[in-house]
Formats: sequence, structure tokens, C-alpha cells
Amino acid sequence: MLRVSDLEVVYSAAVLGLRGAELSVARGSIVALLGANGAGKTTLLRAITGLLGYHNARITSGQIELNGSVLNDVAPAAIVRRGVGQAMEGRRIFGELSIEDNLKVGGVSVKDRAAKQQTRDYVFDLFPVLGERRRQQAGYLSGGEQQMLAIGRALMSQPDLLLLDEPSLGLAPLIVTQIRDVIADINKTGTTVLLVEQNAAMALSIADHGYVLENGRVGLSGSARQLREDDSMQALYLGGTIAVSENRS
Amino acid sequence: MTKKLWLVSALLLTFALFAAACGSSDDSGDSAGSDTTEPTDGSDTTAPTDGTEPADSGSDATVAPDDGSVEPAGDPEPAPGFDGETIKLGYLTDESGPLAILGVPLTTGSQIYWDYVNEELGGVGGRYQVELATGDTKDDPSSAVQEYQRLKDDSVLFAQILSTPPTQAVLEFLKEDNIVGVPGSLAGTWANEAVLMPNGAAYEYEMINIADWFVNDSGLGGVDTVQCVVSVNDLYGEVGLDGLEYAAGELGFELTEKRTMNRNDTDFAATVSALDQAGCEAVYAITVPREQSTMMAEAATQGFDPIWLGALPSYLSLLAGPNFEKFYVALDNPDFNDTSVPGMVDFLERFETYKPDSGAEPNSFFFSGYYQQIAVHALLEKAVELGDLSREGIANAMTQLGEVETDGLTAENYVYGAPEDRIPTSASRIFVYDPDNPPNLLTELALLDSELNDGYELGG
Amino acid sequence: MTDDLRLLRSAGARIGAALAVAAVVVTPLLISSDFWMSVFIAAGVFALGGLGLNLLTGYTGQASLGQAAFVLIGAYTAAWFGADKGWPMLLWMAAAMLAAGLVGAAIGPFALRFKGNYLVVVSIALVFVTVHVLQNWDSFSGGFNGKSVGGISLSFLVDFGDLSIFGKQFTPEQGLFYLTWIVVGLATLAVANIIRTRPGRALQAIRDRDVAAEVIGIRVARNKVIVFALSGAMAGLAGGLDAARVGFLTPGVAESQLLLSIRYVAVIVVGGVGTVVGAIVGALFLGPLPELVEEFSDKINFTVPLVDQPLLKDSATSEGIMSNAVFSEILFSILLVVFLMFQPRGLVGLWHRMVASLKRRGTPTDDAGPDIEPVATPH
Amino acid sequence: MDKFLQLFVSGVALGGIYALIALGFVVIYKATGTFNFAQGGFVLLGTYLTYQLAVEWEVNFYLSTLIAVLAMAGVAMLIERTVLRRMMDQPAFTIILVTVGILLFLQQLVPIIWDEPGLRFANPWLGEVVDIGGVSISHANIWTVVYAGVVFGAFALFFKFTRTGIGMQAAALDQEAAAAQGISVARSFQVSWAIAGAVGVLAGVMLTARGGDALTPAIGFVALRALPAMILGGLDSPGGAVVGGVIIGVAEVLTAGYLEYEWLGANFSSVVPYLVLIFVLLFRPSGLFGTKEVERV
Repeated sequence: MLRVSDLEVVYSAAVLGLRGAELSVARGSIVALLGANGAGKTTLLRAITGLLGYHNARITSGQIELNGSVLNDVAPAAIVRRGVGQAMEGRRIFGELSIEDNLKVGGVSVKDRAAKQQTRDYVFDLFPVLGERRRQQAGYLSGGEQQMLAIGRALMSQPDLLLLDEPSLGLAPLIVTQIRDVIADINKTGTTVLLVEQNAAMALSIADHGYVLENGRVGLSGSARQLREDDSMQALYLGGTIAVSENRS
Repeated sequence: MTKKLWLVSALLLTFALFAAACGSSDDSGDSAGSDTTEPTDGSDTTAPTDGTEPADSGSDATVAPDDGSVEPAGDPEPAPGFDGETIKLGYLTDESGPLAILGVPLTTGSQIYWDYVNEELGGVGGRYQVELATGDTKDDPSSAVQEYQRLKDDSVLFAQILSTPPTQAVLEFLKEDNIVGVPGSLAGTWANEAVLMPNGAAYEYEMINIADWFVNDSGLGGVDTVQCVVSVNDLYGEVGLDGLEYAAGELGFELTEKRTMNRNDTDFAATVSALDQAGCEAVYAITVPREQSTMMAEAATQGFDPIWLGALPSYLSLLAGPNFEKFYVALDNPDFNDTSVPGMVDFLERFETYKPDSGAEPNSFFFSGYYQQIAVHALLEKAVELGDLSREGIANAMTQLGEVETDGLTAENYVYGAPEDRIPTSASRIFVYDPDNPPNLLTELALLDSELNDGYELGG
Repeated sequence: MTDDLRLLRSAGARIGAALAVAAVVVTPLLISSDFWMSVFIAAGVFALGGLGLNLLTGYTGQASLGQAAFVLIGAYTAAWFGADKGWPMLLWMAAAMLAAGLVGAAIGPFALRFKGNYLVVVSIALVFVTVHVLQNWDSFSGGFNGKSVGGISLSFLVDFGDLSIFGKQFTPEQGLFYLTWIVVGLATLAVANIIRTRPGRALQAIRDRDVAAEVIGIRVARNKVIVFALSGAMAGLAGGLDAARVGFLTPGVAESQLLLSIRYVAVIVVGGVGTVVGAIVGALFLGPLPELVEEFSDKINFTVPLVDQPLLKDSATSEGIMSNAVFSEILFSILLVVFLMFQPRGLVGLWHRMVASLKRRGTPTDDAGPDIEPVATPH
Repeated sequence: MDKFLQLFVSGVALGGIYALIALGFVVIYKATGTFNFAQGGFVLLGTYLTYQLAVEWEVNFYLSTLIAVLAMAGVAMLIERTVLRRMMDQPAFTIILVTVGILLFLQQLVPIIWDEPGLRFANPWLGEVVDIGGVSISHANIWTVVYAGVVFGAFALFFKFTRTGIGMQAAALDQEAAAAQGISVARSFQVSWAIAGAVGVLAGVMLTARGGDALTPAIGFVALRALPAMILGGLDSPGGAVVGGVIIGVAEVLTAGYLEYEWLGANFSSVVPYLVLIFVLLFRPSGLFGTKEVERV
């Protein structure tokens, strides 16, 4: 459903963010996008969702296709309307708004009220804690709860393709597991998921397919199983512990 | 989406069309205005501008105050602001600041006067064209000084310096450079400065006159009327108040409530309430037009309906409305429709001929700008007659100028000379608001020069 | 690193400094007009106040529209001590700096509490309150009627009010020109020193991330207060010099003082926010602008199509779309917007870019990239 | 007591004007996270536009106001489109300065288009007064309060219940995150500017009506006096703007009426708004009703 070919992204007209990245995501699957810091994972997501402009970056060559139509120059809002939702890196919830209003924001692109109501109930089903505290200011939620809200908010646009950027970042292992299970649940309802993670073990445990970005291009790809068993993967990312990431750029 | 786009475009187009229409509405009177820029076009101008012909010194200028008692001297030598052919006058006015509301019409009035002199008299002495150079002070001393410096070497004198702070700032430089300046404001203190050439009745006298008139002649009230005052916080307000307090003392009434206001004030609820509570039946308004209008609207709101007694700066016909019924004002100028005053007939005719083609109507500020130049003109004639347009020559001419005839445009003629010899005008005309008497919406009630004025010392 | 701390890093900078000094020395020898001297003194005053503002806004990231308040405070203090009390020049200068600096220090703590937008409004409040106090404190300021600054001393070692060097007699304006630009030069050195050394880096750390600066051990509170004081002091001195130029002070109305503050901000924006010489460049560019428009109005003028009228009015009654004064105000507003939109690094940034592209073309191996100071990101 | 009530009512009416102006500030702040100093320009230009229609072209007053409201909404959108759109990712202070530049620009348009130094408006309420329990209230003041109330109510509904309104709030907080949720940031900016332009016209018309119909370019600066009201209420809270406006208006009028000490100086009331503002901010740094900023490291 999503196909990225030979994508090159340049930051501030000088720094190369991506240099010929290739990727494809099949409908209904979970695809993991792995890689070290600065490998270009987030850049790729930004390119897909049209947010490069916010980072002084642009696509210089290559193509992004969603269901056969080119996404390269489409505005972010239009991309969401075409069925691409995302939970951004760093969650980026609206701390000053209530949980309910955060979800409302997520549902802005949906016109049908009943459908919106239904989605919201679904989100509250997935994350009961959000339902309980729906009138609270979102800024006061814990890190894990904020992540849940970020995912819930992304779901509000009823996406066919859900992009998740490091949902496990900085969370306790227990919560990571919880989130992983939710992702699997979401996928079961038919939503395709592109999961960006440093925590390769977590990601590959639910993914069907995986890509490893190195220096702005795909260094390694294959089915989740292949990757799990790959030696270099073992050495680099699956050292048995959850990779801890420190400063993000 | 497209519908919205159309709607928005249409509205923007409305705006654009409207702006364009406004700009081009000036074109309607195009034919009249276009040739004002060509001075030689005026057909019956006898004295050509090109020559420095010595023969023609006895001009036919109407404003020749001191009839030829002095032997005509030779042609004046070139001097700063005078190249032998053209006399340049400096104007320090507010073109883009808070007082642009006054500065722009004042300068326009002056320009009309000089357009007339250049076109119909062939210039000063029948041969020297006059050019105006304006500097924008923004009513700020700092800019005023800068503009003064820019204009001073290219001006024979400063024919108008608007508003008190710039005048105060520039005064020291005028003294140092011995350049004559005409203050656009009418504070009486200016009469004591050798380099300044004030004209019109000082604010102090205006207030004394209107108080005297109100108490003794108006039939509207007397010494027992509860009288109050609102004055603006600046030198104008201060000297006006000084004159009024003097008059109150002499006439034997109290100023029951005294309030002050600032320029740019937008709310007068408390002021009006205080005046109302004090039971004021008459309020002297030493104020400025927009604020005065706002204050009177608030008074109407609170049902406070006194007699208002104002001075020149507190009234602007453009801002006066139905709630001005009981507004009386002391002014120098005659009624705009009074054809018995020859100067006024001339003014209206010249205004019609030389006004900018924006369709402006004459009002007190255009008029002030116009008539103030009569004295400047007389001074220049005198200096030309004495054959010296240098700074010293003009300063000298002022000491010898004597009385300047204004053809009835001022209530009284100013007598110039060294500061100690000057006899400032002190008479005023009293007007009442009258919507049926356009363009200035005022009808003259009285012309008086209070006896109290003699006992009042200006700048005391 | 040690090289980095040196004041004049490159040969280019040294040549530039020498040229600037030469320009200051030579200008009064070439120009005798009181007018142009007055214009350049005023530009110097803008430069001085702008240097202070740049330290505050450009380097420390504290947004302020309050610079006019400090200028006013300095001007009145100078007038009070210099003209009324007859203190010698250095003393009234010190007093003007101290008074404005102290008020700045008093504002500093507010800046700790308020950020960004709020700080802007607090700085506007300062202008309103200062104007109000000056309007009413008659015994000190002369109130609404203003105050004469006649007889203020301009003498230190030499009398700048009556300057005579090698038998050449200078006008008071020329003398004040030298004085003003000497002060601007010294202030520039001071600012350059501050920002090239440790305290300056601390300031920039504050600008870039308040909380992070605290974490790495910069005492944000103390540094902010110091910067407000310094910035205020420089504006105060600027006010004192302007008082000497104008010779008369009025508090005016708050709105027009606010416009003055805006002019100070515009000076650094057009010159180059967060660059040492930005304020000077901006002041030399914007300061004389209205005067240049007046001087060259007939050259600028043209007939505007559609309405078929000249752009500028020749005289009050001639036709034309706007007066010179309105034109220069419009020009000013457009310049401000255009610089913010297209050249946020100001003229200095533009210059660096030109130099860099020239270098690149000439000697491709030259590694010296554009020597651009960090652009301010006040938040 | 009469005096107090009279002043109080006047203060509320003045507060209504402040609220109207502040609402214009708030809507842009809420959407874009910055001050829009050009609001004063909308007030100014919109009022002159209304004058042109109602007085010069003798269009019905209410219709003139409406046309001016729509035209200024258009002008504001145009400004947003041509200037502010390009500045979206700039620091707050930079954008403030741009709006200051626009204000200065708009202010100079008035002397270019309207040569007269002062003009007289023709509001239909002039001199109309009702007496309620010994307190007289002008129709203009009543209309001011009504307008402020209606605009505020419309705002509240708009932000709470429309998709655009919610989108605008989100865009103000985090443009990129909002865009990622499918909100067209550009559109919400445009809408907010249009609203601000429209509200500015109402504020200017009522301000002029209150001022006895005297119209001069000075009203462009009067808008600045509404800044304290906006901050006091909380930058992003329409309700706060209304409450802040009324508090400031009442405080200003009451100090002018009761607080008369020589040492406070003449017209102390003109700085009262700023003093009230600073005092309140010291205790509540985000105003009375503003959203607390959550500091992000």
C-alpha cells in the first residue's frame, strides 16, 4: 500500500537526511523500521507525512506512493485525509488541552459524527485510563499515558496506515509490553502499521517485515523472522536489552 | 471552497476598487489643479520670475504695511534661503505624528496663501517667488531639531513651527542662529522672544475674553454661575488656565472644579462625573478637538448638559456634531460667511482657487495657516524693501515692521517690533456652534477685547 | 579556542575596525553641515541604544519594546545632573547610565517570571509608566512642558562643545559627533568583549535554552538581571547624548515613545540581530532614512500609473499620493517587514553572505565559511 | 452611590471596547501563538472604511459596518497570505515585529486615502440614552456590550464545537503536531486573521461611536490600551479577554473618579491598566484564565 522509492531528503539545503531509501509496506501488515540514531528513520516518517517543511528539509529526488498515487507534494492535512495517521516522535500531545480535546483534534479530518464517536469509544476501550481521565489536562499524564494518548489521537483520524515513531521510548518495560499488545490489536482490526523503533526486539516481535536504515538508506531488510536471526542484527540491535536512546535531535 | 474564494475575492475587490476610487476621485478636479505647479502660467502676473530687474521694486502688493516711508534700497543680496530669485521658507510641522490632524491643514493653508502671492502678485516685492520647505517634527523635539538643522541653511526664516515642544526645542537654536520663527501655537510667552514672531490672540487672552463675555455680556450666566474648567496637560492648557484664573479673580467668580486631561485620553466618564457632581453650569474647555468631542459625548451619556466655553484648539468643525449645541468658542477669525470682511472674501476665493483637489472645505485650521502667513509676507516685504533678506536683515525688518493689516482677518492687528515694543492682539470673536452655518458651523456673536487684558502680563 | 576569544579575529575585521575609526575621524572634516552632523549624531545615539538592545534581545533572547523608557530615563537624568546641577560630563554620563541601569536591573526579575509575549507587554508597561512619571514629576522633569538641557557640559580633557584641534575649530555639532561616536566605539568594544568571553557564552546559552542553561550551571537569574542593567545603561547613555544634541526634552505621549522603541528594534533587525556591529549598521541605514527621503524626494518621485498622480506631494497643495513624511514612514515599515521576512540576519548577514560567495568564487580552497553570528531565537 | 454606579457602568462599557479589541488579539494568539500588533491597524482601517460607506456613500450604517467587517476580514486574510504565511516557523518575537511593521504600514494608509484631518462618523445611537435606576446609559454603550457578548459567545462556540476552532487551538500549541493530525495549519491561520480583522472593525466602530463620532487616526493606537486586558484575562482565553477588559475598564474609570492624590500625578488612571496587569501577573503568570504553559525542556 505504501511504497517509497529511491528517496533523497536534504536538510537546510546541505545535510543529507536520506540518500536513496527504499521501502514498501503491504496492506494489513506491521512493518518495523529500525536503525540507529540519525539513521534517518524519523526523516522518512516526516517525508511520508509531509512534515519535512517544519524542519527546513525537502525531498530532492525519489517518490512516495500511497495506494498508487504520489504523496511527494501533498500537504500534511491532505495526507491524513488519505488515511495516514501518525503518533509522532516525542508524543507531541497538546499538554494544555484536555484528553478529550486532544482526541477531538485527532478526529478533525473525520466529518461523520457517529463514526467519530465510535472511534473514540474504541480508543477508550483500548486505553481505559484515557476514558477515566478524559477531562484532565493532558500535560499531567504520565509518559506511558501520554504515549497512549498519542496513539489514540492518531487513531481518531481512522487511518488505514498508522505510523508510530518510537512508541516505546523512555517507557518502563511493562508499559512497553502493553503498548506492543495494543499495536498488535490495532493491526488486527485491519490497520496497517509502520513502526519505527530503536527497540528492535520489541518491534520485531510483532512485525511481519522489517527494514534497517543505515546512513539514510536501507542497509538490511527482510521478514521479521529473518532479521531476528540475522547475525549483524543480533550484534547491533538485539543485544538482549532494550536499547536506551539518549538525546534525539 | 471555490464559492468562498469568490466571496473573498469579491470583497477584496470591493476594497481595492474603493481604494482606487478614492485615489482617483482626486482626478475629477484635475483640470483646475494641474497648472498650479506652473507658476508662470498665471496670465496677468506682471512681474516675471526670471529677472532680478531692479526697476520694479515698488510692487503692487496688497500687504504693504508701512507705506513707503523708507527710501527703497537696492535688491537684497543672496542669503541663506534666498538665491537672488526665490525665497525659501521653512515649516516645522507634524506631518505623520499625533498632531498631523492640525499640522497638515495648517501647512496647506499657508501653501494656499503663498500660491496666491506667487501667482497673483508675482511673489514678494512683485518679483521673488516663495517656496515652502516642510520638515516633519512628529511633534517630537528630537525630530524637530533634526529638521531644523536640515532646513535652516536653506530658509530665510521659519514661517511656522507647530506645537509647543518643538518650538521650545528649536527656540535655543533660533536664538543662536538669529533666525526668525513663527510659532504655530499661540501661547503668550512667545511675545517676549525677539526671534519669535507670534500672531493672533494668545490663548491667555482668548480665555480672558470668553470668561469676560460669558459673565458680563452673554446673558447666559453671571458671576454666580457655577463655572469649572478642563485643561489639557501641556503648555497650552497651562497658559490658558493661567489666563482664566486671572479672569476669574478679576471678575469675581470661582472655578469650582478643575480637571486636567491628557492628549489621547479616550475615557472621560470620571471627568464628566466630577463636573456633574460639582454642579458645573459652565465648563471652560482648554482642550483639543477629538478629546473634546469624546468628552461631550460622555457628558451627553451622563445627562450632563453645561455651557461649554472653548478656545481655538478645542474646536474643529469636522468633528463637531449635534451634541455641540451649547458650545461657545473664542476665535480670531471672522465668520466664514461674513462678506463684510474683505480679507475673508479674499480667503474664500483664494481657497477655492488654490486648495488641493481633494474637495476640502475651509475650516479654522486652514484659515490659521493662511492668515499667519500675512504677517510673514509683510515681514518679507519689509525686508525686501530694506534690501536685506539675510538673517540679520529679517530680524532687523521685524523690529521696524509695525502694525500688520490683516483686512479684518484677525479681530485686531498685531503691532510688531522689538519685544518691548510689540502690541499683541488681544481681541477675540466669540462664536456659537451653528450647524446651519457651514463650512465652519459657527455663528459670530460678539467681538471683544476685554478690559482685563490690559492688566494681564503675558508669560507672567 | 583562544583564537576565538580574540577580539578581532580576522584580518578583515581588523581592516574594518580601522576603516570605521578613520571614517569617524574624517567625517566632520569633510562635512561641516550642522544638519548632517545632527543626523549622524542621532544615528550614533540609535547605534548605542541598539547595541544595548542587541545584547538583550540578540544575545540573551529577551524580547523588549521598552528601550525608549531607558533612553528617556537616561536623557532626563543627564539633563538633571548635567544641565541643572552643572556636573561635569563624565559624572552626568555615569549618572545617566546608573539610573537607567538600575531601572533595568529592577526590570530584570520580571523577565525571570515572564517570557516571550508577556515580557513584551511588561516592557510596554515600562514605557507607559516611565512616560507617566516624567509627565508628572515636575520638579525633576519639568512635567508635560519639558525641560531645557542648555548648558550641559561636554568637556572631558577636551571640550567637545567647543572643540579645536591643531588650530581647526569645530562646530558644537561636530564636537558632539566625535563624542557620540567615541562612546559608540567604546561601547562596541565592550559588547564585543562581553560576548566573546565566558559571560557572553553564558548569555547565548540562556537565549538558546533557559532551563538547559540552568542545568549546566549558568546562573540564569543573575545573568539576566545583569544584561537588563547593561542594556539599560547603554540606552541611558544614548539618551544623555541625545539630550545634549536636542537641547530640550519632553516626555511626549506613551504611544510615540513606543514608536521610538520600535525604531530601536528595527535598527537591530535591519542591521543584524545578534551581531556586534549590527546595531551600528542598522542605525546608519535607518537613522538618516527620513532625511534622505526629504533630500532626494524629487529624484524618487514618479507618476503612479492607474491613478495618474505623482507619488510624492511637491507641496501641501500640489497633487500627489502622499507626503514625504508618510512615504518615509511607509518605507520604514516595509523595510522592517521585508528584512524580517527575507533577511532575518540583517545587513550584516547579507554582507557575510556576499563575502562568502566572493571567497568561494576566488579561492575555492579557502575554508573560511561565512562568519555568521548565531541568529537570535528569542522565545 | 449614584456616582459610583454611573462610573461603574461607564467602566463596564469601556471594558466592552477593550474586550472587543482584545478578542481580536486573542483569536490570533490562540491560533498562531503570537501577538498581532496589526490589530490596531484593522481597528483603524475598518473604521475609516465604515465611515467611507456610511457617510460618504450614504449606505445604511449597519450594512456599512457589515461590508467593512467582511472587507477587513479579506484584507486581514490577504496580509496573512502574503506575509505571515511565510513566517510560520519564525520565533515569536520576529512575528510580533512583523505585525508591528504591518501596523505602521496600515496606519499610513489613512492619511493617503483620507486627506481630511478629522472626520465625523454617523452612528445611529448618538445622543440616545436610557435611564435605568438613576444611571444613564447610552445606546452606544449598550450596543458595545451586546457586540462584545455576541462575539464572545460566537467565539466560545466556535472554539469548542467546530472542527476549525479545535484545529486552531491545536495549531497554536504545536503546529507540526497539529498538521500531523490532519489540521490545515495554514487554513486555521487564515481563519483566525479573518476573524481578527472582522472583530477589529466592530471595536473601532464602537470606539468611535463612544467618542462622540470624532474619527481621527489616533484610534489605531487606542488598540494598544487593550493589551493589558488581553494579558490579564490570559492570552488565549476569549472569556478572559472579556473579563480582563471589564476589570481594566472599571479599574481605569474608578481610579480616575476616586483616586486623586497629587503625587500620583495627573491622569494616573491611564497607567492603571498596566499596573493592574503586572500585579496580577506576578501572582498568576498566565493571566486569570489563560492556559498554563507547560514548560518543555
